[in-house]
Amino acid sequence: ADLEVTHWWTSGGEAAAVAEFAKAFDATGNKWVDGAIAGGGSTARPIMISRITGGDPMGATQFNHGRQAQELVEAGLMRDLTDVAEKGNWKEVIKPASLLDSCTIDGRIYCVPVNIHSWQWLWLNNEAFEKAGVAVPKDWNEFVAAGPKLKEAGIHPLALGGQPWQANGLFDTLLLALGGKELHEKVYVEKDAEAAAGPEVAKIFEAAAQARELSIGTNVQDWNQATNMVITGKAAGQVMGDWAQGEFQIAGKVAGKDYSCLPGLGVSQYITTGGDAFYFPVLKDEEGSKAQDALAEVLVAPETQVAFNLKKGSLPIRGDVDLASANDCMKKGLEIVAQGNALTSTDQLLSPDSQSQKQDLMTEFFSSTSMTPEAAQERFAEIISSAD
Amino acid sequence: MNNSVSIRDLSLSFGAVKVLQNMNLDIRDGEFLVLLGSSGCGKSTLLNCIAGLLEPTDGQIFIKGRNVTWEEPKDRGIGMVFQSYALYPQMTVEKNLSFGLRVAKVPKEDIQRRIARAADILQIQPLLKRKPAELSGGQRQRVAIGRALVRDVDVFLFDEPLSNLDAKLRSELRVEIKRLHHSLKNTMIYVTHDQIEALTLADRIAIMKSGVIQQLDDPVTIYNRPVNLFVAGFIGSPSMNFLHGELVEEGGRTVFKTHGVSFSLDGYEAEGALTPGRKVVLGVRPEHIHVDNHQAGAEMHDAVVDIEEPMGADNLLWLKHAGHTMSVRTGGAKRFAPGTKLQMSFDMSVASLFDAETEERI
Amino acid sequence: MNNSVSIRDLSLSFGAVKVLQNMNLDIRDGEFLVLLGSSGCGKSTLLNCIAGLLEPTDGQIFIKGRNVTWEEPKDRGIGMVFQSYALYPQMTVEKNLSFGLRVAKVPKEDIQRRIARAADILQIQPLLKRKPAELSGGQRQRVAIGRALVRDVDVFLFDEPLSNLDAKLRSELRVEIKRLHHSLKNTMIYVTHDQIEALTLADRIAIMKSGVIQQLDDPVTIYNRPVNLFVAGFIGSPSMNFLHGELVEEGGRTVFKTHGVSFSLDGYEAEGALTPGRKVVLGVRPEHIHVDNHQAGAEMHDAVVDIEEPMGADNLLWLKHAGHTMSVRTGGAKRFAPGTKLQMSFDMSVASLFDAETEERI
Amino acid sequence: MTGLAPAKRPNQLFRNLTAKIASIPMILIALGIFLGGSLWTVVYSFTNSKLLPRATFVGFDQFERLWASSRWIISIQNLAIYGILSLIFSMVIGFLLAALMDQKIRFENTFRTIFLYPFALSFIVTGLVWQWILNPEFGVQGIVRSLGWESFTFDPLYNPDIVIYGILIAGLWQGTGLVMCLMLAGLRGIDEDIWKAARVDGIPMWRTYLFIVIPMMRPVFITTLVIIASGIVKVYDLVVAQTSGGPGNASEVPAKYVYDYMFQAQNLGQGFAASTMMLLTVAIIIIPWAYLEFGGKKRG
Amino acid sequence: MANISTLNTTAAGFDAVSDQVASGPRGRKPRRVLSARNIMLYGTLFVAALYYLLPLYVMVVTSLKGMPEVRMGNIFAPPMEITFEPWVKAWAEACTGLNCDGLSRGFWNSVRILIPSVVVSIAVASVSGYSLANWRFKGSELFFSILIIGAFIPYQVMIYPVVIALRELGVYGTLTGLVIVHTIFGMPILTLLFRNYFASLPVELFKAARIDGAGFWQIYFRIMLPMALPIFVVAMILQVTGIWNDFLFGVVFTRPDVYPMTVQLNNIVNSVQGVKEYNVNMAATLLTGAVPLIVYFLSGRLFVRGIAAGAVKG
Ligand SMILES: Nc1ncnc2c1ncn2[C@@H]1O[C@H](COP(=O)(O)OP(=O)(O)OP(=O)(O)O)[C@@H](O)[C@H]1O
Ligand SMILES: Nc1ncnc2c1ncn2[C@@H]1O[C@H](COP(=O)(O)OP(=O)(O)OP(=O)(O)O)[C@@H](O)[C@H]1O
Ligand SMILES: [Mg+2]
Ligand SMILES: [Mg+2]
Repeated sequence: ADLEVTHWWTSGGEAAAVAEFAKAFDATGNKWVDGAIAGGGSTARPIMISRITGGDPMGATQFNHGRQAQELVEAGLMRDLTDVAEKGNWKEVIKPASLLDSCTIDGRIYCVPVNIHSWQWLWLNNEAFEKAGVAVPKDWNEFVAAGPKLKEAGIHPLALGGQPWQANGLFDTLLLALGGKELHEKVYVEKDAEAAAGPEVAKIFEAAAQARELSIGTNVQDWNQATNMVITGKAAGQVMGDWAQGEFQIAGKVAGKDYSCLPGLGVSQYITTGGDAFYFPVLKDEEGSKAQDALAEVLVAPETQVAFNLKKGSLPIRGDVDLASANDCMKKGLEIVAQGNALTSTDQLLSPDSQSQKQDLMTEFFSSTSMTPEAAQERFAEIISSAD
Repeated sequence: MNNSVSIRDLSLSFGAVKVLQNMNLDIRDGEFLVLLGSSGCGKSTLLNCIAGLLEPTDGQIFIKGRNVTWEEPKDRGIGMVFQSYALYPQMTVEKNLSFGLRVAKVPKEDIQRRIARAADILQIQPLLKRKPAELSGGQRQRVAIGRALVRDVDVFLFDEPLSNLDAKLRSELRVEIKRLHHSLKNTMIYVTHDQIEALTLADRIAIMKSGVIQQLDDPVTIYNRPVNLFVAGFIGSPSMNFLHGELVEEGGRTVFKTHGVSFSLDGYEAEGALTPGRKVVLGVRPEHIHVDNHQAGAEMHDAVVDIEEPMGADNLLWLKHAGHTMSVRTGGAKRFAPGTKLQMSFDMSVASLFDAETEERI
Repeated sequence: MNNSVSIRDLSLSFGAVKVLQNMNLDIRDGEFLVLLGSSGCGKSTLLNCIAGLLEPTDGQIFIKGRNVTWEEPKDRGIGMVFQSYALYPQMTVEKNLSFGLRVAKVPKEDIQRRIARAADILQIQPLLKRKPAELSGGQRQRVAIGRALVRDVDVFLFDEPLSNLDAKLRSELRVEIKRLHHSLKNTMIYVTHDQIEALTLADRIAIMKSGVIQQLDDPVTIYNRPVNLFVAGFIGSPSMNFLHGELVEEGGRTVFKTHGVSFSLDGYEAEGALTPGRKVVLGVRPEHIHVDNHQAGAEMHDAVVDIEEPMGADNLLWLKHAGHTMSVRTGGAKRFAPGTKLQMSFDMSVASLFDAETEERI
Repeated sequence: MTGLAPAKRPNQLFRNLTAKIASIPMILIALGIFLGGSLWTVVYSFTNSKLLPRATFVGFDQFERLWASSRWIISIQNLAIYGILSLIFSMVIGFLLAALMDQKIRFENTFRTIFLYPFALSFIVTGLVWQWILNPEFGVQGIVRSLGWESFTFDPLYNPDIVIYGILIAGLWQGTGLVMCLMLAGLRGIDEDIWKAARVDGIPMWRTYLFIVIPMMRPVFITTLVIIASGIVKVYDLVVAQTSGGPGNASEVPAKYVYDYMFQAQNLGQGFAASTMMLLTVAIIIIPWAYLEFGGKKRG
Repeated sequence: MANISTLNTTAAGFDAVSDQVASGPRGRKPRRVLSARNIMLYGTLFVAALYYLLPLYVMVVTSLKGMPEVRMGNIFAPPMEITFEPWVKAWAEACTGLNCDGLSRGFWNSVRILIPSVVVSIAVASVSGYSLANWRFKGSELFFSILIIGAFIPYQVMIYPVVIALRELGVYGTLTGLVIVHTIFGMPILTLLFRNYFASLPVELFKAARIDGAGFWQIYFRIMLPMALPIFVVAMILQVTGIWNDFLFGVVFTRPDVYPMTVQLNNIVNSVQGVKEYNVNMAATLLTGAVPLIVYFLSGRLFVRGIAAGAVKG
């Protein structure tokens, strides 16, 4: 049957990756009707929610992995995939297990994770450093130190796009990389306001202020435009999730040679695993429901996982696939996951509402030097104390 | 039943503004009634009530003995002609005439016949294919009348149909309407504030003031024996001359005295008592003052010409006399330069005398 | 220099439409000149040229002997009053009057003085604080006149100032304008298509048709000796009766013959030759036809009453006579029912005779 | 007089029934959508609804949080600045252009089309072009600098202090054409005699416009005001297309706050609280005015 | 007094000014083409026109450049080498997600949405305006005031209530639903314009038609409609512009197979693949704007007349 799939994967690498899903799904005798909405989640989400609550849902829809769809599930609008999951033995194959956990509500499974994304990457253009006459940094601290030289050479040290979630992600990355696992869990899991107001977080805000300093003058909006600055050498580095990799790939750059990637900013070896998941709204017609099951199976199937994630630049959700063709950076990521150093991402830990508030704060902080780290930390602690 | 339209206790208010107050009026079958009054006195409102375009606040309206108070305009057997013609601009004259009939689903031949008849009566056959924009004002008004004509109604309502036309056309169409009434013998109710129209057209004139009918009578009576000061001043152009004074006993007779000059009231047909001492207003029409023209037994008074207005057929003199300015109509031939001294006399038999307080005719 | 406004060879076209053609006109100092003509004949256009609101295509305009053809309206020493009043709606009457003066930086006391004078003349003192929307039509027009008055100009231009008012107000304001002219003695040029206004106000009347002046004369001459058929038909209400016929030799005298009836021309002052055989039009005003009133030597003709229109002061009869319908004005007292047979006679000394071809007076 | 039987007043509800039936869509939309929807919004602004509307009432919590949010404050400030300037400028520019167009100029049609065409383009589109023209690197600033004025800075979209003015530039570009048309129409409706009277009085052109013509155009200004002001309150596309609220949150506007909190943050309650505040403000301004303008007087 | 019907000959006082006739100004006052007034007037208009045309110029020029040229950065420079490829790409090749058929995909959808939406919204609003102007009933002004306030409510706020309403009506996700949405949100301004327009027509026409026996609909269709052409043009322009450019309702209330062109436009403009393909974006922009522009050009004169009628009477 025809199945309408809504998603916001429209950039070059993303679209190529989605095509893999569609190809695999079409091979099952069904048809993938593409409902791409560019502009990211904020454009697409109201459409999805309206469609679902309006009683005319699409067949499947992309959602950020996390707590976003919880209410829809509770309202009984989402299809229960537990049967499919049991048949495919997802509990066993999906790694890390936390991915499936966030799809599980009251013991039932409602979504299909399709990839693992991690935020904690520093992407560097090797050539830019050469031009500035400094060695390619091995970690965040070296990168900060190279800042003045880069500026002298007319290169922006750090590319940071204007979209609010980018500043937010940068901060969370700094917090995990520089503050370590305990701080991350204290602040985001336990929502310990005291810790959030404490000296360790204060250091993170200092670092964020440094990053803010380095990013001045990068007047772009979209994340991939920022990435493009790095690719073209206008900027030296960018803190961005592993999806940035797809852009390097499309531009024909070679990992290790043209660009470097430092997971955990090279400081600590932890990454958070978030990612995208597909949800399946309850459909009225039988055939559509069958097609949904088929799609759910296809999404998790090993071949599709490999094909998709290679294109997307993200990690597959199962540990049992062969990623021989993966490049340097990807392998680094896989290693970390294999070591069990994957933590739950803030998207799953905080409600979208708290995330938005944090995002508003970070946007404000990163966009204007007039906000002191202390003031920012104070508001940060407030948000954490009321977070849910 | 010889009343065509009857109005009983009709009242109408717009919010707090009472426009018509408890009005009663009977219009005879085939009568030409003119509603005359100054602007804003409620003439159009009354007409709109009769037509069913406004809902009365209270009271009843009967047409041909049938109570139509709550009926739709189209069911009342009336036709209406408006000051602004209100022709449908996008339709030809023919379409304009037939619109109502087509809406009422009258048979085709019948429509044809009625249009032909109306066009014939109004002499608009050559215009049938034109649009209103291509017609002159007079032609438009004729078409507007035609639209009422084809509907074969009992009562025609006219709301100042001629006031958008120039004087020449106005007088022409006036005659045509009069002729139309002669030949159709329908009841016609005609609103105007032009008294010439009222006087020439009406069988009876109803003079209104602030929603109340002041006098309802035939034109000659209205002109010569107005019931109160308002009617007297309203009718006649230039208007009646009013002299404020009092009744005084003089030489055994009651005379009218103003500014020390007394006027004999000989020949005046009083309705009330001419008790001396009463404050009164004497009204004399400009054509009832004679200048330099010794008539038998006439009492002469001195006056001075202030302004002279030649009006073609006759002359209008503005005379100064004992603190009053009076207008006098004389024949067109004789001319008087301003400043000329002359003598004048009043024709008391057609003068009017009003109580200064009640303003009613004595 | 006794000419206030002189117009020389004035032409004006809007694109291809020639509105004024080679016009020459001299208006004397202190004269009241009325421009009369039917709608669209170019009266307003001429006035606007004099005011400087329209640029002539050709020709010159002199005011007080000064060539003002290229001058700004404000520098021409003219004041203008418009049909639609053109008062500034959001300003009080006082502001309306003073706005032009304040702009021209006239001293404060001077402004005060002039406004007081104008308000005095026009009796609008109580209105000075009101806004135009709170005034009646007549009051508005008075303010509009006041606005010209305060400017202390040589020439007043009026463009149909009274045609938006009702009949009663019109006749009142007419008198006021006349009085104003008497006291100010300014030159006034007054456009109207109402002949009563023209006849009562004018020292001289210029009758226009399609941008050409047909006759320029004092009212009495225009009324009694119109130079052509157009002027004759245009002036007078109800209009002159026209009888088409020809001149015939009968009993040694030239008579006018129509539909087999002949009318003696005794008493008519011909300007041209009354050659028998000539096709002519005889024009007689309604008040120059006498009915049932044997006058010495008058020739009587039979006629039948068609319609009677009582107009208060007098009666208008429409008579049928030998294929013509004629209007006749009689005294208000006598009444004639339709169908009445009567006899009528013409007063030839004030009749007019026109050539049927050239339409010029003979 | 016999036989003149009084008739009873029929039920008012059924007078002109067709007109009432034909007005049902309007009544439904007015009551069901605009009034109902507003009330619904107000009611749910007192709940803690997240992704889906839920009737768990939390009192004024959402409002407290709203007014504690610096982003909301900035949004309001921006709307105030943008709104006032946009109203003033579009009225002034629109009127000036209309006044110029009214001088019996040649090529009036061409000019009018030029001024009006931006109105035909959507903001998804034009935001981009303006983003571009105002881009310091390759927009106006870049051009001027390349011509030699090295110190020339014109980067409204990238400077948080003036970003709202940058948005205003594009907003005016799109909207003034329509205002000009409205004003031109109004000017054409002014009695010709007023102009003549003013000329005879020797009143200079600008004074005639300022003191006589503009006060006469009140109805036009009102229609224009409704159209512009309703656009201003709803301004969203313009900002998203040009800056997405940035740099930072310098160009945030209330409508975007509402939208983001409803759909991005999935905090409907907060979004509703914000829209309730907007509704309240609009109502406070509009209701007395609408009453005077449309409810007070009657026509025959 | 002599008859002076021929005035071109001597008249009293002619001589007094005759010496001035030869000299002195005559006829039309000569005007210099480059008078200060004209320079100011046309200068201002010209500068204003530049401001309005600049973005259009940039769009056209960029859409005719190849990407390498665009990257060189001078957005105002005319193209060195004119290429129509961006136009082709925008129309037929640009990708969104998996569909690489550019704007062409949404064009007919947009047309399909546009026509019924414009027709229905104008029909409903004009009938409402007519009813408000000519058939007042108790409360009609109140409803109108609510509508006017409704004009100020951001669309986003109303999405949920409208979604719920449409769901209850069972038309959510259908073209009918979308048409209803456009009707709802076009209602306030259109009703205002129509009401003002119909109120400015002479009441007597309405009265005459009622006496002729025409009812609500007959008066509307046979008397009012034929006279309302200008205001219909205005309404049409406002609605065509608004509906054609609508993105939010187009995606929220439909499904992908009937997504309007603006969704594609949004996808083309917002899907960045490395460097934005500005030339394609501009071409897509111009293509999308073409329909309202054409509608506008075709009805330019009527538009101003209609606006005049609709706006002037308050
Ligand atoms: N719709 C209305 N609402 C309120 N007042 C009205 C309305 N229509 C008329 N009036 C008032 O009712 C009064 C009578 O009006 P009407 O139109 O009947 O006067 P009229 O005698 O026809 O005057 P005119 O000679 O100027 O036509 C006036 O004072 C007018 O202001
Ligand atoms: N601006 C214009 N453009 C073209 N033709 C015009 C213009 N103004 C007037 N006309 C034409 O010039 C002629 C004379 O117009 P004008 O206004 O002078 O007439 P009028 O005698 O004042 O008529 P009315 O009594 O109706 O005021 C008319 O035929 C009119 O159509
Ligand atoms: Mg009336
Ligand atoms: Mg005129």
